[in-house]
Amino acid sequence: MTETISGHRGLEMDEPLIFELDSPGQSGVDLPAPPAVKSRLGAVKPRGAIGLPGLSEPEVVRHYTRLSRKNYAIDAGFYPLGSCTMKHNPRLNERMARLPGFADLHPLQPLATVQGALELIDTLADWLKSLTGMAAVAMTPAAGAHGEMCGMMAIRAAHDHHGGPPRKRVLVPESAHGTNPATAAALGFTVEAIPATEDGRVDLAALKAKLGFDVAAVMLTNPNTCGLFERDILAIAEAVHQAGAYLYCDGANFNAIVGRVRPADLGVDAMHINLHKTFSTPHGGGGPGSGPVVFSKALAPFVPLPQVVDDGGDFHLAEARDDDDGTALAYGRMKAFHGQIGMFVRALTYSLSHGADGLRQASADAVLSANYVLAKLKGDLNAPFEGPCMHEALFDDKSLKGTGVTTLDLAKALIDEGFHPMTVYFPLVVHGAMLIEPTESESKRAIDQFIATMKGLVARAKGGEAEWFHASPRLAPRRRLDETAAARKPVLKWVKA
Amino acid sequence: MTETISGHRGLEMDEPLIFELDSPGQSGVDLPAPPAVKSRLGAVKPRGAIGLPGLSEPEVVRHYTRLSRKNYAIDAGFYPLGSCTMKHNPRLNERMARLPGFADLHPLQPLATVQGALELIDTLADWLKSLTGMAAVAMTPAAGAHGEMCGMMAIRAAHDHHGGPPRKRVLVPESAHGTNPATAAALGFTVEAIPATEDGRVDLAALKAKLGFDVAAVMLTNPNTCGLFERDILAIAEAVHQAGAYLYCDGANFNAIVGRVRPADLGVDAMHINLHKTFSTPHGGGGPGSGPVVFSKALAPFVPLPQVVDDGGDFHLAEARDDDDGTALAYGRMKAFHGQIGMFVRALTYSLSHGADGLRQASADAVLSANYVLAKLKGDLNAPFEGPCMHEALFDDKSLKGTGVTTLDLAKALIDEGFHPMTVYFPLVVHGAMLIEPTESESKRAIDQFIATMKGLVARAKGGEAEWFHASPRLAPRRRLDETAAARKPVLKWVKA
Amino acid sequence: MRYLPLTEADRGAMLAEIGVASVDDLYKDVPAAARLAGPIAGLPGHRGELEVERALSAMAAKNVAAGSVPNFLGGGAYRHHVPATVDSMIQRGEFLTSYTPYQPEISQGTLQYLFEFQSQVALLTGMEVANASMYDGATACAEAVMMANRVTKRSRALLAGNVHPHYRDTTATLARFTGFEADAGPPDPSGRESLVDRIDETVSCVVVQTPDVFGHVHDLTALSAACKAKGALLIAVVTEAVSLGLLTPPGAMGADIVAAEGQSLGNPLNFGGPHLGLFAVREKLVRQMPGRLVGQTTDADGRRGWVLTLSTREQHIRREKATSNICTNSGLCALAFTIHLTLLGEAGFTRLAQLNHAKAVQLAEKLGDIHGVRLLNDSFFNEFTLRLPRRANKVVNKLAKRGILAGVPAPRLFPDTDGLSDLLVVAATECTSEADMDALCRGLGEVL
Amino acid sequence: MRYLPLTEADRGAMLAEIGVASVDDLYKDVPAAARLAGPIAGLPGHRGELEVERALSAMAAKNVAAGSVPNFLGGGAYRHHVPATVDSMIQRGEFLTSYTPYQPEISQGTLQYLFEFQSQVALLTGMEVANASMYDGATACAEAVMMANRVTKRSRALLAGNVHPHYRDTTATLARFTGFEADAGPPDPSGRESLVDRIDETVSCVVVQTPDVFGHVHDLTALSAACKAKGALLIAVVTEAVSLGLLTPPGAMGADIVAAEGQSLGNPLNFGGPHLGLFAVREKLVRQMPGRLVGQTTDADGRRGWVLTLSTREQHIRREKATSNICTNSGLCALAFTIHLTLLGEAGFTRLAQLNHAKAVQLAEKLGDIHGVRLLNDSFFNEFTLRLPRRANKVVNKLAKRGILAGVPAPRLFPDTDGLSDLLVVAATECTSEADMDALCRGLGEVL
Ligand SMILES: Cc1ncc(COP(=O)(O)O)c(C=O)c1O
Ligand SMILES: Cc1ncc(COP(=O)(O)O)c(C=O)c1O
Repeated sequence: MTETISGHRGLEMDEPLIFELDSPGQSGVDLPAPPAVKSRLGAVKPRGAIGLPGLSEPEVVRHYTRLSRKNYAIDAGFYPLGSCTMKHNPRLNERMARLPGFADLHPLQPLATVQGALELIDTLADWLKSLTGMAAVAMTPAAGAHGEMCGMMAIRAAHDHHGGPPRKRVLVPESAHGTNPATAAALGFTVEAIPATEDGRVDLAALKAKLGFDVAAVMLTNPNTCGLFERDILAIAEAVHQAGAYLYCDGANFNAIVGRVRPADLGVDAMHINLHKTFSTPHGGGGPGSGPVVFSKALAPFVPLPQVVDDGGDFHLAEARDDDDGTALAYGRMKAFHGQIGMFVRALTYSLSHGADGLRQASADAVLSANYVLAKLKGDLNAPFEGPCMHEALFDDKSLKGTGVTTLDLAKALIDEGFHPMTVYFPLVVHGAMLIEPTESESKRAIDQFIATMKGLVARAKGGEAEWFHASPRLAPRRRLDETAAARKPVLKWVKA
Repeated sequence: MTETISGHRGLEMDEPLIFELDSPGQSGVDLPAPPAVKSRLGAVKPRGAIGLPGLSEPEVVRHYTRLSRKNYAIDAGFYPLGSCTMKHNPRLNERMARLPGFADLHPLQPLATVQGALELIDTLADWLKSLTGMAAVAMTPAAGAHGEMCGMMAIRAAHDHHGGPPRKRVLVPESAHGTNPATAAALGFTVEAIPATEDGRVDLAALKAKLGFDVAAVMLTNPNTCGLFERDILAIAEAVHQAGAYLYCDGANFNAIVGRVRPADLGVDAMHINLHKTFSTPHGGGGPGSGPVVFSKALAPFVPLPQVVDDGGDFHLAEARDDDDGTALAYGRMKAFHGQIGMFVRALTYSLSHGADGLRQASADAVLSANYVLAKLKGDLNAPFEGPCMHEALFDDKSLKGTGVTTLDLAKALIDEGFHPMTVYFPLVVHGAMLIEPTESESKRAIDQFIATMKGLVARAKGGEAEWFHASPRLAPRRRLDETAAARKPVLKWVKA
Repeated sequence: MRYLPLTEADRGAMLAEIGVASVDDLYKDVPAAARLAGPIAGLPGHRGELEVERALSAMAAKNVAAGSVPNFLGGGAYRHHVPATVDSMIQRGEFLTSYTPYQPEISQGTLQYLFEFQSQVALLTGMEVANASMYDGATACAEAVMMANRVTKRSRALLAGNVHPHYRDTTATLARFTGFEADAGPPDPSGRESLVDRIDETVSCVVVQTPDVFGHVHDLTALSAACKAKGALLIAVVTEAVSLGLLTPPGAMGADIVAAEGQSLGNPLNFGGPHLGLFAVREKLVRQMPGRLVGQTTDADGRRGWVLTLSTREQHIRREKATSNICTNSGLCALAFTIHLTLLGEAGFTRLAQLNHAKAVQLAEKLGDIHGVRLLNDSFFNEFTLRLPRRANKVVNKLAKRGILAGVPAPRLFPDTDGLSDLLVVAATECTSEADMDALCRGLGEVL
Repeated sequence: MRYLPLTEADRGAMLAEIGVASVDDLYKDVPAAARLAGPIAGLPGHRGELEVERALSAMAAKNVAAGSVPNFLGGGAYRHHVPATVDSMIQRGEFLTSYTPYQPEISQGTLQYLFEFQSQVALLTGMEVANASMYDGATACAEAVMMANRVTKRSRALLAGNVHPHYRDTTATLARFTGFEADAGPPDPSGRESLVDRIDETVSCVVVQTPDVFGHVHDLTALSAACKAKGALLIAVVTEAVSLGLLTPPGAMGADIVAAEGQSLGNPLNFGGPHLGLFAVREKLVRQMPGRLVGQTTDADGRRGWVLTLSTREQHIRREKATSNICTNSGLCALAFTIHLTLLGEAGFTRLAQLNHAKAVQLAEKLGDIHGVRLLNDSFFNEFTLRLPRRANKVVNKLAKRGILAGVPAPRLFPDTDGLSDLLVVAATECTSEADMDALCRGLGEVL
């Protein structure tokens, strides 16, 4: 490593914490002096110094510009993070979301002044219902996990409403995303694992054996987190329904099948949709997302409040239970206000842009690209399950056995090669998992370059260059970071030296 | 250099030309099919294939994102490019310039529909006149050089109008920016150099000796391109005027003196103002700029068309000579339409933000920062002229003599250190010039880091590490590029292989 | 289709490489009966930007943007001025289009700003540790209660009547389905409710908001002592983050957990979402807290860097034993928040808070002069409650027709509670001009 | 003051380091009498973003944005739909806030896009070499004439009557002051002017525009032959770059220089500026051309890269012997242009041109049906000229009051020319909807 005097390295700038850039008294915002008034704060004292640093506007712009340049992003490169659907985020979405007629609406304005916004919610709701074939949709959940919570609450509400034996058990496949068991557990259910078959699907017989009148729901992911379609889904749904339980589907992978099959036709009772995956709203380094939940007829009465109601083009918000609105059985709020409107604007913009035909083609391209990766790499890496896969291709680390190179090492080597690593060590059902999701928005050229690089790296691993891998990455803003030390003595905020 | 399979290096991505990314038939824009009509193109045939590449929107976003990441920018770091005034470009400027009420106005709309835009031009014109103390301003020039053209044309028009002997000579200091002699020569003047004194200013005696009734104008830069204020400016102006000539001032360095002294009070007759320097409009990798020219009373009648005229709050455009508008002697257009309105919005936003007090403080800070650099580095590098300097500090390469390290080498080493090099080899009046303009928008912290780095590099140069310098930069997206080869066999466009 | 890079030629070549004849073959695991033969009926086909922009703009044009008229709405969402720098920075693709920072070597940008965000939130709230954000204030509040239940191993939460009704409702919903008790008193427009006497050894936590939903400012010191005495945790809710620039923070008044809404800094109103949940706790509670945490460490070359840490609390590691099911949070809203706060700095943030308070005081004085209008608050920050001589809903609707967004009628907040129909909650911020205030006074004068 | 990072403490420390007592000492070279003691009187003091935004927004609100109403203005500036991607990309700080790429190692982004831009402009115009941009079409035209004078060593330019009057005027202004002759015929709304006979051995160049300012499309082949015969250069002007997607380009019709306006691609109307001058020539003329050029080369590691080249033509090297005084050009507008064109690609750009033409044909047909209105054009691309039964100025002003921007009255373009008062130049683009067309027809029907 070439050391520099400044600590910068060409265009890779060293950047201190804002606290280390403090110029006391400095501010990047000019505000008029407050008019002199008699304070009305009551008994609570005005606070003393807070400890925030002061920076001018130019320093702030530079700080965040420099930080941004230390990030990987879809805009900058291939980001095949399985299960995360890092696809193109159209800029038209951003432009539309910033229209003052959407962005600058207060959630509690009189309804007459927000008819267009209610129409927006209703229109997107229609799209989601049409695309899934489902009877109803809850628009308020803020993300996928929140949607799971919403869906499982509705299931709980339905069981409560219908009476019958207490249903405390929820069955979840081992390959499920962590949010599934976490959600079920948070709601007080006992979570039980459903074993998988040799070919990476739910073991129908085993599932049937576990089903019973104490089971509230089965939570499946379909396509599942191995990137495979659950072939027995109709039989599964039938068995679940026969047991009086509901079939919850984790819809994080809906992007593989939009326009190709409707979850309603598969017997699904509730499914969240991650707008920040399938509907191209940006992930923003962690969020915000949006996780509307579609419901079958059976669960439709249990959609939470608030709901947008269309009275023939005149929209209102059902914020309290009301027979006229069909919300007599609705349960209460998932969060404040009416949902992630900013995300709805983006998702609707995307839907209108693609149209029904484009969405169907997008699914096909996502699946095609994943199968192409699977076909091209399965000679180099071990694919634990037969294809065709859906939108993502799963490999395990069998081929790396004995090389001293792990899945993690391969991921870190990819960083130097200019690629974001695939999802690693998830799903847990295979050893050293590598889950590759190219999405539909990558060119063949980009995918081919990724494939060639993977082949080269695997060859290198097999060629005995373990040491070289262990020292990767070398070309990123940071080398490998010590996560153990971070967890052992957590430093979770800046503290004045 | 660590080679990679992909050609990318971590976050520094290799990116082909758009032509090499062509997917025939592909497009990033969806357009409706044109309605069927009978073509009305007349005798000219529809053209055949053009040869443009086809890319989808995601590929386009990635292309330009990757390219952008290969650039240095003020947003990312210290950019002390002397004479160029690379200062902070506020984002408020950008937001205001994009208001549809400015950005989406056609230049030929009925005047009743653009009163606010005309008011904008007029308001900025008032600011420029107040800040310079001058009588009139031509708003249309598109950049500094264009402003020089405008100013020198007005001088020519004035001489023509007043009659008298033909005035063919224009006197320009050797330290002048290349645009000065180029402008004068383009207008058919003979350009003659004014020698400089030991202390880097115009030699008054020599100037007087060259003045005569065949001199049309003297073109000075003040503060001059050595970063020095022309102390004798009043005497110079007097001599120029006595010879019946006009004093043109290159106002590229106006940022040093805004609010501290008015050019009108120095005897200036015409001066362009680079809004893209002093008034913070972004340089955009080369433009667009805007170069309004302020004029003394003597030249005010000769401002070109069109002009905005304020009839008591009702604005109109004087597009033809008209006695009522006071444009009887105005000469014709500098360009199409009415000026760089988008830049005016930014410049006025900046002016309103800073206010008269802020602009004055900004000048002081720019001058203070340059003198600080001068004071701190003059022990390391040779400062050919005594201080105080104005907004930029000039050094020559005397201290590097015998080290084998040139000004260029030092500049390239700075690149690895994360700084944009200062202006090098300009002005031509000192050997191996290094012109450092920190501007007012750098923090002391940033300036100190630059100073420390310069000191370190100079020490390294003096320590005999010439080879190391010659191989710089090593950490930039490219190493040194072969400019000779580029000029010998110019490849100025992509050609299909 | 502009978003799809594959050409027909690419598709053909890829299918050949895979060894199937058509994409339909790749869907062979989907039950044949359920497979769709073509695009879903009833939905339009793809459209160009121009057409889509027209459709969305037409919808947007049916709404009245709050900033286009005098507006006085608060009630948990506040219209502040966000500097242009904020939106410009958050739109940088490297921030906008990156995922959760799972690969720290190429995510230092996100990780560093989150670390700075955590530090700022800790300072603002007066707490020791803050996480990297929750969905919004309401879910943060509900998660705080769940956390308190876990920590205290009790299952009865006491909620003040003047906690924002959406927060109460969100918490109550969770309570209903997860089986704890959420004991909330009725809203108290006078702001005089006292909870101290109702705390006993069964109570896991007391949830109180300051300034509360009617604008009253509360000193939490006594409540905190009472909680401590009974082994309950004190959860402080803040819906107007700007108030933390002026008021003694909950941490300094003994709160154990702060659940707040951060929208006021950096984020537009967005008709209610996305907003930004802030979550801060005492250090000793950190391993029970929900959400992501960024921690400091060093890399293989010894350089400082940041990573996601303590993730053994989280669902992707601990699954059914996780402290929360949250995964995606409000990252980009947190970025907007931290940029805005960094721009403000100590001096700017303090002044902003003072300005908000001063504007509200001015407004309260002007409105207090109107015949029949009564100010209910002894104390307030930038929001207060008026008793009108008529139904607030009607007044607000009438004023909306005159182009004034007069505030939030209490019945809009509490649709299930009687006796609040003549109450109007009114807010002022730095954006509220004298002209706006005068317009409201005039308007009220006309419709009352 | 938010843009100034130095604090009073910093200033004090720096002054001490310099060894002066105050900043005034640094201004000691400024004549004392001229030095100002305080801020310039009559100008306001500094203001915050909110106040500035309000002031500017108030000005903007006094204007009628073209896109907010049916609009048919052309005449050298065209309202096209610019994809959101364009503005998003050009706002990246690395593009927006960089200087001219003088240090190529850290300017490859700018250099590569300019190289691509040059390649695209060469293809569009059918020429061999294009530069990295000029200020606008009018200055490009004037520079082309100056260049032709240099190349031919002659000093008489012949300009067609239907070259955009601003381009003519810009050229004439230069002619006046630099002492060449700019011989321009009167505008000819019929589009039938023939220049062939007026070319002789004293003529340095012939300047002709197609489509011309009244919309007529011209075949330049014969004119090119005539120029060649007399040793003059043919300069083709194009004000609507989109026309190059459909029409045989000037290069294929024998032009020696193309001077064009590029605003139509990627750039908003901006009330007339900044716009974007395109400049393309035959290969053999390259060393005489004005403006920057980017060329391909390799770096010390043998990797491909780009640099500014042939700069011995430019003012910073050649000073009074330079081919032009241009320095700052229209870089960012060129970026917007090239991004838009890259998005369009061959298929999109061709279709865009077809769509523009088809819309104009539809509009012409509709307008032709109005009693008393006569279409003057036999040929046109997306713009044409109508003879009205009344003064065009009046008609346009009346329609503006009804919320229709009906087009450009010829007298607005030619204020010094008589006999054009009843002519209206009307343009259509892909943004022109059927509803817009119908509104114009209805409006015209009412006011005529
Ligand atoms: C399969 C699966 N389920 C659920 C989730 C959780 O969704 P969210 O992050 O939106 O809460 C994810 C997201 O990572 C996922 O991949
Ligand atoms: C001293 C000086 N004069 C003139 C100019 C030319 O200005 P512009 O680039 O705006 O044409 C410059 C810009 O580089 C300059 O520095």
